[in-house]
Amino acid sequence: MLETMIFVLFAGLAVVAGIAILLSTSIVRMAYWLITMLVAVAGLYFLMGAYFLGVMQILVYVGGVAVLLVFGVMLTSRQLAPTLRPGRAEALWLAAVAAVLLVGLVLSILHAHWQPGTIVPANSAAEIGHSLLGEFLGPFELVSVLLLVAMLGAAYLARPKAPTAGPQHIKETTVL
Amino acid sequence: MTSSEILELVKQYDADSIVSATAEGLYPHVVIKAERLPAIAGFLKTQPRLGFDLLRCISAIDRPAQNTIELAYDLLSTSLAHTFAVKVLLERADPQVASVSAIWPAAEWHEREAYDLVGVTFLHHPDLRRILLPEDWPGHPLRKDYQDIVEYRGLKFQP
Amino acid sequence: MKEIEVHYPPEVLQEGEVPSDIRTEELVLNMGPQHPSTHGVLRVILQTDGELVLKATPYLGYLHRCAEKIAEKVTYRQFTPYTDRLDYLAAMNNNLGFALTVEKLGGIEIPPRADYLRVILAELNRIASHLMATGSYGLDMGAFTPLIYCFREREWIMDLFEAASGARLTYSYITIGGVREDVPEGWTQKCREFLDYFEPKITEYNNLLSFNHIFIQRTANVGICPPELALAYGLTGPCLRGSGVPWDLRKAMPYSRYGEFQFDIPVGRGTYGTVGDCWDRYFVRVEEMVQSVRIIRQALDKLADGPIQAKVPRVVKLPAGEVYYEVENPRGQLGFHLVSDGGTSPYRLKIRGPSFCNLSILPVLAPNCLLADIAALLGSIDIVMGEVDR
Amino acid sequence: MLTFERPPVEYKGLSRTIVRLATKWGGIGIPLLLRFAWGVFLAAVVVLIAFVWLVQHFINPLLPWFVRDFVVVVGLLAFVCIVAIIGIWGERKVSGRIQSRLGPMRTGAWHGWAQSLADGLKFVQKEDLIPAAADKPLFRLAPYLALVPAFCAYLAIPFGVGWVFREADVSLLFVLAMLAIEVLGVIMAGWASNSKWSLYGAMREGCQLVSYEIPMGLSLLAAVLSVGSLNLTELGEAQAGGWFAWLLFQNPFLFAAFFTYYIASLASCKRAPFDLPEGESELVAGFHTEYSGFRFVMFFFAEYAGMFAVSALATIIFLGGWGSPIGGPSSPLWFLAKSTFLVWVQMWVRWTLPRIRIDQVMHACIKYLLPFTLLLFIGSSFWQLYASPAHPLFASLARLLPYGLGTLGLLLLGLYFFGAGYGYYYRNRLVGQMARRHLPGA
Repeated sequence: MLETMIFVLFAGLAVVAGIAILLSTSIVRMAYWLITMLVAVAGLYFLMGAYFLGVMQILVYVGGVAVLLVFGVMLTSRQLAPTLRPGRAEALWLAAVAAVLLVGLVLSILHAHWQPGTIVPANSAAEIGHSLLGEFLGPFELVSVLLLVAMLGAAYLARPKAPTAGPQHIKETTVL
Repeated sequence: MTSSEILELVKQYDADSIVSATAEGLYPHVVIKAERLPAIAGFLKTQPRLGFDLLRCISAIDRPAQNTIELAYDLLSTSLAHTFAVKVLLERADPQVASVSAIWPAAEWHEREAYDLVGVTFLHHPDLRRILLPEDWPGHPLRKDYQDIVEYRGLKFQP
Repeated sequence: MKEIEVHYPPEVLQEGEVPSDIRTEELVLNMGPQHPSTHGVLRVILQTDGELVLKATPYLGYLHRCAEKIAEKVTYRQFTPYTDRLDYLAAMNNNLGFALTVEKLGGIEIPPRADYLRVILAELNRIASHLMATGSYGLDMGAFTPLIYCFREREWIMDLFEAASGARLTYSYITIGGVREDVPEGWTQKCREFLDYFEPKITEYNNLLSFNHIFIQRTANVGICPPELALAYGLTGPCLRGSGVPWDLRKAMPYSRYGEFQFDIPVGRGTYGTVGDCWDRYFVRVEEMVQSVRIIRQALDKLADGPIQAKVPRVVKLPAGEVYYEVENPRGQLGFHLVSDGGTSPYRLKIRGPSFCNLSILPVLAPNCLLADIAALLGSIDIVMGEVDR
Repeated sequence: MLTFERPPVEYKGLSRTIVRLATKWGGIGIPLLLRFAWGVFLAAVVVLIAFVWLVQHFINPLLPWFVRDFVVVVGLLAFVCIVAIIGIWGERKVSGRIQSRLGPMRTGAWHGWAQSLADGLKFVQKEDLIPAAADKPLFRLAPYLALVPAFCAYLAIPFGVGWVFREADVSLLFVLAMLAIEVLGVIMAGWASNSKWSLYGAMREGCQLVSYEIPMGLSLLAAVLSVGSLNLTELGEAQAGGWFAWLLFQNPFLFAAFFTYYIASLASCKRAPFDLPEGESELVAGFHTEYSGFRFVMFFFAEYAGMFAVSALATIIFLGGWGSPIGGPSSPLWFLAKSTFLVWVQMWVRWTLPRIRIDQVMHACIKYLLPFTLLLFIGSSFWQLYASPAHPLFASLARLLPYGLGTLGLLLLGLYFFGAGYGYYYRNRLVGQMARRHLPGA
């Protein structure tokens, strides 16, 4: 009973946060709703007994990725919260894509063979470690190579280049 | 180098533009024609025996009796340890003189101050704005005929 | 609400400084007039790109009293208290400068005891002022403790001044024709005690702050001002000496009794970076305190009994004429251009505030500094707004 | 005539303080307190009713657990508050003594112990200002987002065997995760304030924390590797038996890892010399420039809670946790003593060192600390590989090394205590003429 309550709480929070991401107009708020959603999902992991996964979700996604996301968003837009409402034509197009996705998801959920499984034993960190370095060593290494490539790409993009534009004329008006 | 020797050098350089000069007394200086100021200033700085590398001060003195505004440029040479002063006399109605900020960048703020408080216009100054008073302050306080204002932006002043 | 256009010259970006194809937004940052490290009501408009400062434009005048206008309306004696308010951290030195200017124009000879007392008090005030400057420089760098230590020592000097003049900040003690009254009995002894106590403390500050690795990292090679630039912008005092120019009015053109004393001119040597960086300017002040202690000891030795006032009338009347006179203040050369028309008050008194001239270099040194370096730069220039705005 | 003497400080009695408090804040404070008392009473009634209802309807079988949890959470909350209150008072005293001042002396008779309480009372009364142009919901939310994770970290920190809210096999990671998301509150505060100084503070905090998390985690992992558990209780228990059993002294890499962890933890707590997000001389007050009243206090609480949490982690992982260094029975008191010592060192560092610049912060992390901790991590794992199956070459070395390193550690500690004792003994000479007459016992 209690578990159901907590599940409803976290799942509901995740859904609400997801909808709020779509509805809010300020990018920074979107980012914070995203963080809320990530935390709610982490809560669901905890509920399922996957402590390691839940903690990692918070540590990596919330503490690392989301911070960088907020950071980037904060620097790009300052108080001029750009209205991110799609235009009419865009909205139709987007709605179609979303509808297809939704139908696909619902169908797959309905057709899946759900089996009541047992909760992973408590010592999950060790097991995850063993399977990552045993059974799934190949994919694990591939993922790390992928990350390396991404890092190199980022470093390449961010490298300083010789200035191409001429002298820049900046004239700014501040209201005092 | 004594003041008279300095004065001698200036006379050698351009005797025509000297209006008056005094090498004795408390304030040895030379009064020159305003239009010759940049040239003489450049000479004072670059001539190795003068070497006036430090512009100490620019004082603007309003003299309604003579109908002039005096600008006094107080100079110092740190390499030769001597001082001197150059003066120019400007017309009170429309005081204008070329800026020496290209020769001594220190002049930039001193000239802005003279512009602000006495109302001397410096030609070819890179950024001639008021420096101490607000942009819209009426008049120039260090003119002798300056009337104390009684109100500024709704602020009443008690005399 | 008034719109003020901030003008920036066309070439703001230095070559190769900012990658131009990534669009970064310049942020205009209003530093001051209330900001902890502008040392008063200075306002600097910073144009920044992230932490990098592209341009700094100082706006002055928040403390403007037009002291020069006041001078034309009061008598010479009445103006002495106004000089206290110029560089309020070195009021004795300001008093001295004004008194010497008036005495020069009036041809007033003052008795030797007054002269030595003036030197002692001016040098004590130089120490007090430099203590404030070095301590608050530590504060600018985020080190809280040196400030309190410096204040502890400054408190001694304040007590000495209080015993001599009755005031702790605005003394008006050095007046035209001498000093206002003699120092109380036992004062010189207390002064010597202070010097004995203070001299080893300088080493302590050096160990705590000057040679601290982080402090050196923060200040060395920051805000480098080459000697030519320093001279061109009319920098004087520790700022000029920090750039390696051994120029000190007390040595080069001795006024008062400074010609009689043995002391050295500390200059910046680029110990940890380049000559003329913030660390050099800072350390010149520390070394100057040692020299001031030397001067005070010699002056105390020469201090003999005698009159402390020349015969000067209550209302001083100066002959018509003009004079430009400078003294070496803790922050540089304080100059008075005094024009007299023979009356009891100046016809025109132009004040050259050393901080005003020193500050004019800020827009030159600030570009391509980081935001934190602006605090380092401003602190090392060591301005007092009372003097900048006058 | 020469007035170099200052009148001695008059120490007030406790009764005097109560009168002072009552008269000083009587006008506003007491009615406010009464209002608060009503609020607390009502809240307690509501909570109690809800609690009884919940117990009756849902969690009858879980009742003992629930009561325990309730008590523990309330206790932890009180503990965090006490840590913050004592920490703030302690910081002021420490800074005072370092600066040859006294710090607070009046409030509460004995060395100003009630100063933090009085300040708290003052802060509660202050107006809760929100800038007109701020993003109001985020502005209001930010202090909570900073404080709550800092508190949550305590849910997994064991104070002793069994002295923990919840045992979890990943409790170390949980604490790290909670310390990591504290930054979100700070960034939110900086952004929502709509002040450029706050934004700069938030930017710096973001940069700094995300970077320093990595060396911090790597240093801890080096230690985790040699125990083979992420459970803080197990980590602490593995070091029972005296100072030479501490992980700190187990191998040279861990000895170094303790210091790298400590440096990184200073950065993650925004403590000097890494206090750039609130660097006063540069950013006015950084991310909390616009905050006042109780919301400001929350940031303060979060900072002190975080300080104690990172020190507690260092204690558990490197300094033997609750184990006695001299071989007696283990006790949470040992844990508290060691953590408090580390907090004290943080304060000591803060009041001694200048602040470093943002580029130096990043430089130090990415170019020095990160490679170094990676090296420590690898070195420690190799050590583990060879030492734990008792490789003949290592067997004797690994047995003797803790004593050697431990002696080194003791020497360092002894050096510190010698310095402190020297300073105390010669305090008259060291603090100067002006202050010494005020120092009690001088």
